[in-house]
Amino acid sequence: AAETVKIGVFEPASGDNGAGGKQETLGIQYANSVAPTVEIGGTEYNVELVVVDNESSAEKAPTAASQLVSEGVSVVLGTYGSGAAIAAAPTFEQAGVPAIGVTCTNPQVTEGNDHYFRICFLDPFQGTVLANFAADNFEAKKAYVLTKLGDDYSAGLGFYFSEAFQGLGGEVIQDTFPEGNADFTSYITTAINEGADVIFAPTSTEAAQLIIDTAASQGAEMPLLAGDTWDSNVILSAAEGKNIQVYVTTFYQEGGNEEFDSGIKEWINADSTNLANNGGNDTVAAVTAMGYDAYFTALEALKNAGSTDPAAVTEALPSTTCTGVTGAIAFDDVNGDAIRDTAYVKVANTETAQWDFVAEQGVN
Amino acid sequence: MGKKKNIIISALLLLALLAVIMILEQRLPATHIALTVLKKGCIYSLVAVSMNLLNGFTGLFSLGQAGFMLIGAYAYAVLTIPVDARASVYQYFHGGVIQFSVPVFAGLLASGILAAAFAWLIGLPVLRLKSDYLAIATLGFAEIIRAFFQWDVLGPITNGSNMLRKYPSFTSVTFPFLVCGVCIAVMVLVIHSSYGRAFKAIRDDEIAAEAMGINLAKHKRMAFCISSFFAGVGGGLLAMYQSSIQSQTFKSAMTYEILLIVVIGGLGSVTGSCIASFLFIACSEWWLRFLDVETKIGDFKVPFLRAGFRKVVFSVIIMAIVLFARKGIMGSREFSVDGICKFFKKRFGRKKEVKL
Amino acid sequence: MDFISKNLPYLLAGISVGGQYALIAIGYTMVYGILRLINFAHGDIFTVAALVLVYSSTIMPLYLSIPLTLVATVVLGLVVERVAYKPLRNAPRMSVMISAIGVSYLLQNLALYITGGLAQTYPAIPIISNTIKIGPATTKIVTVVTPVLTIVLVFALMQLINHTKIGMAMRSVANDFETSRLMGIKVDNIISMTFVIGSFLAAVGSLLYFTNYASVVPTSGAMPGLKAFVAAVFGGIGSIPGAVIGAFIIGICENIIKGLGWTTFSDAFTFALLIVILIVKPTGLFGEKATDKV
Amino acid sequence: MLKVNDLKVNYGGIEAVKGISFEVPEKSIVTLIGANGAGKSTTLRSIVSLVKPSNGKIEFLGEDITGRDTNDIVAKGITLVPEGRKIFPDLTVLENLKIGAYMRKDNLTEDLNWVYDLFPRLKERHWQAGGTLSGGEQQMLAVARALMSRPKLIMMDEPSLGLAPLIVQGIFEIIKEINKQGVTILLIEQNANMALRTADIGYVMETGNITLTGSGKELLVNEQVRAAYLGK
Amino acid sequence: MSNNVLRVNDITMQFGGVVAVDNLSLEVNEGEIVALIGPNGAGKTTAFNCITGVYEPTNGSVSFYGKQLLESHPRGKMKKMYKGENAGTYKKRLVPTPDLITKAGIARTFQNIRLFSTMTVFDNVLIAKHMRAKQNLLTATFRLNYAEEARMRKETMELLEMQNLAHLKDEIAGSLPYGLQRRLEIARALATQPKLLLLDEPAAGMNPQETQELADFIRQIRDEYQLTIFIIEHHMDLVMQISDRVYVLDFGKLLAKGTPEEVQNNPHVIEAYLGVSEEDA
Ligand SMILES: Nc1ncnc2c1ncn2[C@@H]1O[C@H](COP(=O)(O)OP(=O)(O)OP(=O)(O)O)[C@@H](O)[C@H]1O
Ligand SMILES: Nc1ncnc2c1ncn2[C@@H]1O[C@H](COP(=O)(O)OP(=O)(O)OP(=O)(O)O)[C@@H](O)[C@H]1O
Ligand SMILES: [Mg+2]
Ligand SMILES: [Mg+2]
Repeated sequence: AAETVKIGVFEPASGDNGAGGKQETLGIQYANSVAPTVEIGGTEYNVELVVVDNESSAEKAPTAASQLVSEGVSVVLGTYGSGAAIAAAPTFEQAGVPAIGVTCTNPQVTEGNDHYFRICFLDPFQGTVLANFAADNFEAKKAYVLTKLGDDYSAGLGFYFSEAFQGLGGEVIQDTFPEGNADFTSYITTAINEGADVIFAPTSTEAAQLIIDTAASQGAEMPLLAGDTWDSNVILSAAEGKNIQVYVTTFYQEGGNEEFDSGIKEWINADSTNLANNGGNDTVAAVTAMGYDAYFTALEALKNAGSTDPAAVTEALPSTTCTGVTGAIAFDDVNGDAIRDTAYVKVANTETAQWDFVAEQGVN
Repeated sequence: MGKKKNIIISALLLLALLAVIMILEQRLPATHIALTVLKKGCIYSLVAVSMNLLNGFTGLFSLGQAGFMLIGAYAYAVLTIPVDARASVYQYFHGGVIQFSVPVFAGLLASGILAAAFAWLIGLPVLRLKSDYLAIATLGFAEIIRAFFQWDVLGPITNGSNMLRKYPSFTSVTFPFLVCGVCIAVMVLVIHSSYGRAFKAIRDDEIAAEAMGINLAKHKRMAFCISSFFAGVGGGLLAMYQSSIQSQTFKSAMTYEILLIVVIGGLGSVTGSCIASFLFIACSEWWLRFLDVETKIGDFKVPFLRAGFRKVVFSVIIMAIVLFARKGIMGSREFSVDGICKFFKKRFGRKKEVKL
Repeated sequence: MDFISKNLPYLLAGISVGGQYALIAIGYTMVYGILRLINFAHGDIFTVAALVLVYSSTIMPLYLSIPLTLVATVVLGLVVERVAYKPLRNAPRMSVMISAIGVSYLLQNLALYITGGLAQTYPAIPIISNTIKIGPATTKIVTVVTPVLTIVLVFALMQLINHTKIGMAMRSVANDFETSRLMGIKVDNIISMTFVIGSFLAAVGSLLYFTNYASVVPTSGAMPGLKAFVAAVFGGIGSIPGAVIGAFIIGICENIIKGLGWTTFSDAFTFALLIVILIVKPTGLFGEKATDKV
Repeated sequence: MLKVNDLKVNYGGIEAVKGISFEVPEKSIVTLIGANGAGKSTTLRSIVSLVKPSNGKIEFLGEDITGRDTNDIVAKGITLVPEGRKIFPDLTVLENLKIGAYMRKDNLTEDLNWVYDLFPRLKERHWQAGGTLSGGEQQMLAVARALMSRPKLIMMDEPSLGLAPLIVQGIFEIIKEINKQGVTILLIEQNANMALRTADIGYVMETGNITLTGSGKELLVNEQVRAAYLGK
Repeated sequence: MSNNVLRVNDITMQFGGVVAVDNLSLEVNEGEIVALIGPNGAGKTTAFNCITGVYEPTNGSVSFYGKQLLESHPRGKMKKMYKGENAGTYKKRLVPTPDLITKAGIARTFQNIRLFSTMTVFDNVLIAKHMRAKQNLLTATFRLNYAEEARMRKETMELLEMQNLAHLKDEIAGSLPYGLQRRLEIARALATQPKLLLLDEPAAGMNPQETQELADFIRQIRDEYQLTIFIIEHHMDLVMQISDRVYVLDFGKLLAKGTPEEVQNNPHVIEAYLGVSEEDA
């Protein structure tokens, strides 16, 4: 095909969310290798990915977004981490380019914004799921909620969890840790001293590793709960061989789609850069699967629009549906959020260093 | 005579620049990267000049700039979010406690005033400190301010760790250019006033300055407050530019970045700070982006190119500038028509007696 | 008893954190003392040391990779000094500092480029990474080793600086390069020496630190670097015992604050403490007042 | 002993020394006098490579030392008492003296006692930080520090600056004494009267050039010199 | 009384165990040139620093034109360590900063030259005018003080011309030769419009010829600006030539005072300070 359609990949490759952003990008890139062309309005188009690094920062996001717009992309995918998405939204809106959020779970990304859609569930949902899970499975009465100071993802998810958990009659102890904190002994000690039944720590993987390590070495016996960010092989290797229970909610469970799993594993293993970006092994992260689905959702939208014009794609998106590896994707007509009512709960198997499926959990 | 002519020519040049920008704006799509870089560049110019006023002209080594920008940004955002949008912004805090909003310019003014007021308070204890001790104390204050703004208890005002948004922002480049231009012009006026000379005297020798009857405490505080005022306004503009803010943005890394700009531009050179700001932003966020993308020319895969390479190259460029242009691009000179003429005469004309 | 068992972990954490800060802080203080340079890159050298061990331990046994790390870090310190600071010997002080910020950027970005930004798991070093029980608290052996080692090293350093010819030369170089040269001192060698010691301590600090917190990211060194610098200022920049005492005070206070539940302000508190000290003693706890005779 | 040939030194665009040549014979006292800004200090500074000459050759004991590292030159036996004293403010008086003998490996006690005898004030204040000494005390320290290195050639840039008359006399006594002990001396002095009286050879510098040469006694009675520098 | 410009009462300055100035009292009268001499480390510069507020004296008081300028007494740790006299005499604590003292009309130069070395000669002098200008930040920024500014510049120019520095007005102060720097420092001090000028070793680094010129210059400015001058100097020719009275310090204490002749012939002074004069040697 001679024609080209550009899809923008607006993801962090550096900064706090660099690791997650790269895994998400991998999913998109793999999808692109699976379906390098798309037929729009009867013409075959090559799909070209335009990748920019938003550095996980609200301050750098506008230039990164403008860069995509200037390159003439028809639709944008991303981003991991809500802050950068929110900061870039006006740029996309002004340029009339639609964006599909992959794993930005903060409600404010799409709220009141016609151009931002997303395929993941939201923090209120995720927080509630986890609170229910804690109450149902562990009969937890007291939760220790540890969030990162100044991190809206962390604070938001912590907030929704606390609300739901208190709604279920539980008690919550709130704590925050500052940026760059490495020593979590004091926090875990507080959790133990307070007699918490579960620890809920919606944080980046970086802190997660340290939290897991400290919890194990301080002999904390209560389970550790976290949101989608912890669904990463980094967590698995941190938990490996330790006496600790780590539960996460997530979008995808490896093994959910054999074909996808084996395909992407092969693809990752074939290229050292990809392997490095995936953290040196071929475990499939949920965000990767989400990236994969986002790409196909975008292709569907392009097909529906019958044109590469961003405006047409925006028009077409609300009614676009797609069956992805993480489930069926459709957008609600309030904000353009994904219609999803279940999340997967997984536990880290400390012997095999794999995720074990626990349950599908809804809000009720 | 010569001086007046210079001022006129400089003013004309500035007008021409403004015209170019307005034309660019007409020609390019509103979200073009060039325009975005221009917007950010001029905001950074303002902040860099404000830092230069302190570090370069008064010799007060302060690393609190990000803190004052944070205050400015929050002041602007908190005060200008429309009342009906507050419920959704302050979603975790039941709409917040502030239930009014002020116009844009009042908001920007408030940014500056609040930052200056904080500076005044902070200045009382810390301005007695010398050089590096002052630096670390101001850096510390910036961190403390950040922790405060993230504090849950203040959430109804600051929205805690969550972002503020939905306040009025700008879309055209002309707006930040005009605001920053006026602010920088005011700072230039200060620098060239009698007070500016006093600042420079303090920089050169505090004891001698005091012996000349210059009240150190008063003048240092003055410089600190002026600098913070404009850093605050810069913060407010940055908030507008980003259209959402979060205290996390204003980390000490931001201060270092501004300091880099100031030194690369030349300590004690206003135009140096401005030029360096644009170059810095354009380089780090625009021109070098291609380095992040794996590229194949034919079958040949260009080595090294992948995510992160841009930043490596960028840091090398910075190091090179620092090492080879020790006094920055402009040194302590200013960009002027006269200067250019002299430069060319020196380069291409016959070598006359060179004066230092 | 209950009180102790509840609070001992905070104290232990404080002491061990303090010891780690101290090792880094000494490097800051030494370089500052001699070049009047806030070596912003010091924290990153610390990170690089960790990464060197991470990567080298995958291809060789630890008893080789640990010495290799120490050597590599020292070499890195030397190279940084030669390339980024030496050419600026006569440049304004601010330029050198900017150069330091530049090096810090470069090292961080290189680390980011090489690791891809993903957290690297630090290899467990036998013996010191084992856990032990101290009374009711569990901790790693390294927690106990750190403060002891710190104090031993500091003692040795103080001896070197105050009672040897090299030490005297270091202090004179700190005052004035030119005149030191006039005394026949090889200024560049003395400065290199400082960087060797500083980087060596950073490498040792890095071993102990990451044994405790087993994950390394490109920005890992930033916070401990900043804290260590605060500690150095706290104790009076240029004073080695000051830096160490400052580091321990900061480490312990930080953890007590966390124990009290003021976690939002644990960092802010560190700075607040610093500012209070500076207001009472403008040159830090042990800082000598600059002798500026009129 | 020291031979300077066609030495030129620039500061930026300004030529401070414009091609001077002179010699310092072994075991002599040579003085360089001249008005403010004539380039005297610059000459001394370029001999020990604190500023790099743009042209010329400097020979010490027959060896070319032009542009060598300062510490190497010092190691060969030249010491400079710099203009503006330049003592180490944070080191104690005793440490300042010890650092003066940095290049030496032998026992210092004897020499310490010697300089303490010359400047009793320093002994009294041996524990005090150099920076808090009075101007004159610092000057004494600077001279004493230089003596501690037991140089072959000692170059003094205005050693009597800011010293009380009594001590000024003392300084010239010391110069004569160490000269008797075999040390060669190159002296810059504003106190031209005393300097020329003490010196074997004198050079007069004016705006970067040497304009007059002669024995100390000759210059002392030279009309031009009297008018310009002796003020009588 | 009326022509008493400066009066120093029982000033003691103690640094740790070192008593730099010990119970010093002296006075300087209107229109006089008074010299302060003494061996190195006698405490002369320290006395100047106390008068100008750079140091807070441990004990004692200073008055200027009959008005109390500063007063201090041993406090804190110093109470026990204090070695001076009159410990109980001074009760108040009045320690103005140096800028206030300059404002009151005492200007000084420094033993180690302290110019604004990166600024031009012109600006160095102009700075001194800042203090007395009628302006505030706003008027100065927006140039509403243009008349004042013009006056400052004019006066500066006049001063430079008077000092023969006008042709150097655009030179960077730090690159001037030593002697000119000293002269500029004096010009700068004069620009603060002082009534009393303190000079700390102005002739240091000058040859006899230049010293002679300086002597004339000092007399000239005294007459031209109706100044009172208090000078520290080791060049005896200069001191003997220009001063009306001389104070001699030794170990912080007053050793002698009187006319130049009296002092010159005082055996104590000869023993401690002057030595046998060159001519006799
Ligand atoms: N660092 C410098 N930068 C620029 N010019 C300088 C510098 N040092 C000295 N000069 C200039 O070089 C010339 C010679 O200075 P030098 O100090 O050698 O004179 P000098 O004979 O020692 O005078 P003095 O008797 O005042 O000490 C002077 O014109 C001076 O202004
Ligand atoms: N800040 C200080 N700390 C400790 N001692 C000091 C301090 N300042 C001065 N002194 C001591 O006080 C004494 C007096 O010093 P001062 O500078 O007043 O002497 P001076 O009379 O001006 O001598 P000179 O003629 O050499 O300049 C000296 O012995 C000096 O060492
Ligand atoms: Mg000289
Ligand atoms: Mg003195």
